[in-house]
Amino acid sequence: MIPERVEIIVIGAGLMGCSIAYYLSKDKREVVVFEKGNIASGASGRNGGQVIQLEGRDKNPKTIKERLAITKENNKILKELEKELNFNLEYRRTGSLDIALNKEEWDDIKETVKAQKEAGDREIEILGRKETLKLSPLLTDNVFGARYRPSDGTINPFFLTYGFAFSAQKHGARIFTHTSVKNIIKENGKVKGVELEDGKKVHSDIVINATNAWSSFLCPEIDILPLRQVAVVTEPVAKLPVYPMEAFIEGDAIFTTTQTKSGNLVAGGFRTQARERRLHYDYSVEPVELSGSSAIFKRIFKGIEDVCIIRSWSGTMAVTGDCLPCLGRYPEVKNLYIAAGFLNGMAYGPMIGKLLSELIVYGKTSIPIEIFSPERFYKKKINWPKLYNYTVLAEFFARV
Amino acid sequence: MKELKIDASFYLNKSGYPSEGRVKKGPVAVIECIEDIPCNPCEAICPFGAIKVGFPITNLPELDEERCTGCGRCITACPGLAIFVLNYNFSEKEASLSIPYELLPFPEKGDTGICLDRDGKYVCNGKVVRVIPPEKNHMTGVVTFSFPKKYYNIVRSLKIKNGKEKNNM
Amino acid sequence: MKDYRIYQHPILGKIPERKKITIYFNGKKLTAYEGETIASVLYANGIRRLRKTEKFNEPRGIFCAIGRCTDCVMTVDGIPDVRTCITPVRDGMKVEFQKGLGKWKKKNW
Amino acid sequence: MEEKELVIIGGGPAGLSAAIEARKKGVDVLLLDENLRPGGQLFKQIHRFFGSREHMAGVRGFVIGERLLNEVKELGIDVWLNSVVYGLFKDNVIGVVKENKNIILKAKCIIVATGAIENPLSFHGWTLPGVMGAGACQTMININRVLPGKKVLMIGSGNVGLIVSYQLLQAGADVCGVIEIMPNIGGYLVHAAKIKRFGVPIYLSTTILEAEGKEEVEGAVICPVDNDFKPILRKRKEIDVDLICIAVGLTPLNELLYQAGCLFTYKPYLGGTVALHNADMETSVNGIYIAGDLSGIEEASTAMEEGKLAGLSVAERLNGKSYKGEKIDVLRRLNDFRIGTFGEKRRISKEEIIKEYYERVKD
Repeated sequence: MIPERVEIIVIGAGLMGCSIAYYLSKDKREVVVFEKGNIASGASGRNGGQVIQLEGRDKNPKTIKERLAITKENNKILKELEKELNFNLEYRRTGSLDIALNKEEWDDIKETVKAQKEAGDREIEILGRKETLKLSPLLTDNVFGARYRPSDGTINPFFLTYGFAFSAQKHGARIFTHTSVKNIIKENGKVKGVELEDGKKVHSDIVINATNAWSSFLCPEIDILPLRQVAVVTEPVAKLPVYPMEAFIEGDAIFTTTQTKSGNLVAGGFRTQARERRLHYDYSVEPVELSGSSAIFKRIFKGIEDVCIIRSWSGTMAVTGDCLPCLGRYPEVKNLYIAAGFLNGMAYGPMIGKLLSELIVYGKTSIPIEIFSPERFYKKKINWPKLYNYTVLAEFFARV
Repeated sequence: MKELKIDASFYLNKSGYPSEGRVKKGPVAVIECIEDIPCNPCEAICPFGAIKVGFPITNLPELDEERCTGCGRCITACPGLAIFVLNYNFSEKEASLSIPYELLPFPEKGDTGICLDRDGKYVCNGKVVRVIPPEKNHMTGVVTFSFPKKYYNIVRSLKIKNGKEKNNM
Repeated sequence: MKDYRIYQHPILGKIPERKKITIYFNGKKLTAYEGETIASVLYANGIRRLRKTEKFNEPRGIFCAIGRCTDCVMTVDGIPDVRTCITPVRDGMKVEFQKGLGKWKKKNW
Repeated sequence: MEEKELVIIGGGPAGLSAAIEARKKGVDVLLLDENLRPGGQLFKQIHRFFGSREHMAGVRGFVIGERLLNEVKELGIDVWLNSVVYGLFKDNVIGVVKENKNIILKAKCIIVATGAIENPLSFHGWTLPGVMGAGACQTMININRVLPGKKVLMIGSGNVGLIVSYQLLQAGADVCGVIEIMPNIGGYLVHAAKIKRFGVPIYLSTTILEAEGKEEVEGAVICPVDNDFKPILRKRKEIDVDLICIAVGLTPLNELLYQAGCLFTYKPYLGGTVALHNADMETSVNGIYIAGDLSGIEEASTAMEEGKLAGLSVAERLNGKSYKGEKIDVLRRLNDFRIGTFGEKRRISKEEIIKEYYERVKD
């Protein structure tokens, strides 16, 4: 039964929502999660499961340092999480590659690694062609080289999200799926609770908006952009060390995840050009996206021409104006929090849950999260073109 | 174990079953079709118009026992293999039954075997007296075999015992 | 060797004349006829276990026979996950067991 | 992207009939089938069909199959074999893999006639080699001409279970018994009588507990059930079989319709989840039609009639003409099969679907 009043309401049962619910309920808080679909039915259940601590080509020393501080801690949590949640997560620390398939990409990677080393990142390495191919023989021979981070890896996104959901429930949290929130009730600058789709009101003094690509429907003052991508899975190939990797192809980012435990290759991130905003929520895959993904697959791996694609799906991630997450207190509304826009959710999920519960329970976080403050987007008109296209995104990637 | 039991009572006074009197007169068709299934090839094939289904085609077939001569054309036309021809007066002590037959080895005149009832249980011994090869009617043969007269309402099948072992294994 | 082919059928008549060919099953020679499916040739020779499952190593064979359930997949001429219940045999074809989903093995990896 | 007028997916009784009917009305038809030979279930149905002369009653399934293939050839219909449709995308776009080549088609109208798949039944040991669908066994004996086992247990006494048991006798197997969990058989009594008089026992209120064997089926344990379908374990009985056929119903193959965004409803008498469709056999997605077992599990005879109906409906739409007279004939022949104790329930379900279509689908 849906309660009348509860201490804390979390909207959205994705990785962030469930992780926040877990840490809050572990800290003896009364938490209820409302989810319009199923657990992990958004981006959390539609990504490739790669754990890349510093995805993208971040060359800004400040953001490098602050992001790494969080993702390093997240990586430590992941190591112990299977025991703590008593739940198989299929977590493997395989390391990750960001490969260059042409000269420009290779220069960009070398430049990024240089900036990241200078910003204090001691783990990052640069590998030439021979070393990259030794690590991952399935890669195409005309790879220039790659950035390598040994402590990255892959995880099963469903298990991670469900692991948090079940453990949160064990600590007393309640999760109501297929229960959609219509709007967040605010009175004179304070959050009062939420109104559900059927008009029922649930009162609470603390509300967390963890709906990612749907954030702006409930918090219109911040424009979180939906980002629909297509993923494809092949039948299993021989067990080879094939690392989770990123490859930027002519400004079109494609993140290729290595083999699942049973040997299938997962490739995600293919995007057709501009799309109207509402089409980002349409999960039907188009044939051109299938042939596009397979074409890129063949450029990244060699000798897989006759390996069949057995499944494809699409999912909606979220991206902010500057491609960094939007996390923390929601401006001008007391006790309303937001967590959205993680381009690599697996590298943040557990730590974001911890940090946000610290912020709510103790008023401050063990690691600074000001860099992700929602303030930076509040009521700012982000001059996205109506049909938002990828060159703008590529620019953002470059600026970060 | 509870088994499906089928016996004469299912069919005796139904529209496709000839009366006692007609049976004693000479060869006659016996139609054991008692469910409203959409089907009427028996009506169409009978050269004497002795079988009536009418509309809708789920009506049970009615045997006009006076018109029926026992010619047997309907035996191979029935998709349900539910029509036989009974000749109560095959001989002084024996009756004969013509059944549709679609199994191998296909019996030959003179073969002997055991007669089974509608439940496949042994009733008596029997002898093949006439056969129409399957090729004649789209691979449904007709086997006529004789057996003691008193079983005329029970015997519905024949299992060849001494036939040449021609099975295909 | 047992032969489960139906050479004589009361309705379908004699088994159609077809060219005799040879296939290799885990290296063992088997006679087959053009037009037969791989699984039918194996079943005709009394071989019904076509693969083992990945996790529990359970024996699996034909289940749907129309190429839908993929329980009959084997590795044929090096290509894994071939649905043997609908794939016709070719002379000299090599058919092997596989455990769970077959693995692609390529020279240049 | 190749443009087509009408693409028919699935060359079984429904797909073939639809192609013939539409082609006769001048429609440019492309028929796709994933097998090396179209015909679907027709070529394994060696029994004579029911119905009346108009339904080709008394003719064996594979003979009807040959006739339809000849008609398709004579009408010069374009048929792509060994062609798998992997996707039915928005705006009637179809993804086909034909002999390992990926082809994208766009069609004004699509008739999906992909038929059905047999329901599985899970009991201990049901994954052993030697346990298979009754239809699968029918394919093995009548098309592949191979006996998958000698001593057979048939689970399910619907028409499929009874007819395949008879066809196993014809193929030279020994049918040790048919078991049915209900207190009475599901199929026609004539089909039960056909096998009973050759000594095949039909056990009612009986279920299967287990298939025995390490590498393949070597036996089975069957057991009577009480009124609540609970096995009465002390009465269980072991039987010596090496083949177990499962004949517990069929389910429409809805994947493509689901992908295309069609609306569905649930009708137990028609096989469960069925796509909403109107009297013209059009689904809730404009331009996508269905026919045959996909639109509700019935028989090959009704599949052929529904194929004609769909073909005529598409021809009406593309030619801008009315073929009302012929469609009424088809509906009359269809109705012949949907009356009586067996057909009535299906007819009511069909009418409910059409009513629900007009309630939920606003054009």
